[in-house]
Amino acid sequence: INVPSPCRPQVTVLYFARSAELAGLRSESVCVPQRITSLQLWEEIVKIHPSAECIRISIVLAVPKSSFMLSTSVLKLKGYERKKKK
Amino acid sequence: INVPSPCRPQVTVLYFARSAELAGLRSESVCVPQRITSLQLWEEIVKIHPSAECIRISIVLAVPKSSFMLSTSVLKLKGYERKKKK
Amino acid sequence: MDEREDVPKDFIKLKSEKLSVDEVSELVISPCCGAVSLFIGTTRNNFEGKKVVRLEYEAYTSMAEMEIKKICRDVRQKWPSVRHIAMHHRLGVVPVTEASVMIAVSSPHRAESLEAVTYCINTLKAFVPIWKKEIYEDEYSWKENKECFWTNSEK
Amino acid sequence: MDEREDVPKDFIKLKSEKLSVDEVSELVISPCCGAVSLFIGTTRNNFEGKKVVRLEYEAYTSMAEMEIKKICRDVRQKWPSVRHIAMHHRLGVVPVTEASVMIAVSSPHRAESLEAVTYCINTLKAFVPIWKKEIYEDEYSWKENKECFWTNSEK
Repeated sequence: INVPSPCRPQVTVLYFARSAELAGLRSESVCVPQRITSLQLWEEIVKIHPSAECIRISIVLAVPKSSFMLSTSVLKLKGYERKKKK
Repeated sequence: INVPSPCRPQVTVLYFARSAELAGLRSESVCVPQRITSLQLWEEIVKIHPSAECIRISIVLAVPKSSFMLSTSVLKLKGYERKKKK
Repeated sequence: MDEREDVPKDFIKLKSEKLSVDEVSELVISPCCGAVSLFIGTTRNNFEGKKVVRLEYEAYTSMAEMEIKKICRDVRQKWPSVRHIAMHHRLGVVPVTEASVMIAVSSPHRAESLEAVTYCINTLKAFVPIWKKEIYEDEYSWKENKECFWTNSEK
Repeated sequence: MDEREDVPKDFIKLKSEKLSVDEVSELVISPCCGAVSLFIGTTRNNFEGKKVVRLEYEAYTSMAEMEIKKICRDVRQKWPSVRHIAMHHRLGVVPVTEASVMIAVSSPHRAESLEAVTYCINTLKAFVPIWKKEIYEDEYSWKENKECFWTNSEK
């Protein structure tokens, strides 16, 4: 996770298969709050790509070395947290 | 099964693996009574090849289209019977 | 080849070129093994009555390789006598009758490699992030590996 | 290839030449099948702590072919969706790491071919009259397929 400014962390969203066709791209960076559920992240993505609303499948939220399904559990942005603590 | 004379039918005995090594050949014809158990046939074979006594395995008694394990059940020499009936 | 040097190896590859059953079987053959079990997944010409023209595969490559490595680790826990494992997956266009996946597993005796290869393909189909575009005569549809959602890949 | 022409076939061969996994897999691949499962039996370099130099196979060929055909018939009864079956067995000398037997089975979906190939090798090992001479460094021993006795092959 790259932290560009002192503000908010970014996550890289990767699109595959049908979602890549709908989003028209294969990856992008999205600014997110420090604590966010994957469902909230999904809502952010739908704001950017309204056509993606019809599918949730074949989207992988990629945080370095781990990935998450869409859920209401909080994404732990470890990389960001580690950086902040230093 | 070939019936040579009006007397007794012959069976072809095939030897494989260790039994072929002990018998020193791979097949031979043995004259047998019209009704014989495979165990009796085995005893006939041991008379001819005493060294074979130590193994019973890897001997197949081949009657056309069927084969028999060593047992006390009577071998039905169908081929011969059919020929006799004609 | 000395048996002591023939340490267990995993051969994992995702590639766009044709897969070779000769290659994957050669990779896993070992002098201390009497058994190699293989599975080949090929493109079928039909799906639910529709004529399939070809398939196209797309993978989240780094994640897919990580998941396949995990499958190999699981296999070695479940069947410790398994020697080598090869899992090759083709990406891009795969015409009818050509292979999209080849899995080969060697073991001293046959039961282990037979069970392991079944486990490998079932688990790959369930968990590895590879998508399949099924192209029919006048439409297409995307398929994902059915159980392919992750809460956390550190599972 | 038209699916209707791709009628189920059994490919049975006993031969002294090297077996080819490319050949057996090509034999069974079918446009209406998504799965090919294979088993390869290879010569292992050891048996109960003894070093094995090579194996030599001997068959009662006509009976072995008949028994293998019977296995194919059983497979088609148990797994009617199985398309093609290839069972190749090598005879004579088979050096360490080379294959003595190769079995390939195709089916539309994977479960059937995986189960069928396991059945094929287990049944071949149990019932087909093929003997194996295990040659160690300074002795040898004959092995038979364990349950290989017949009351009547018409079973």
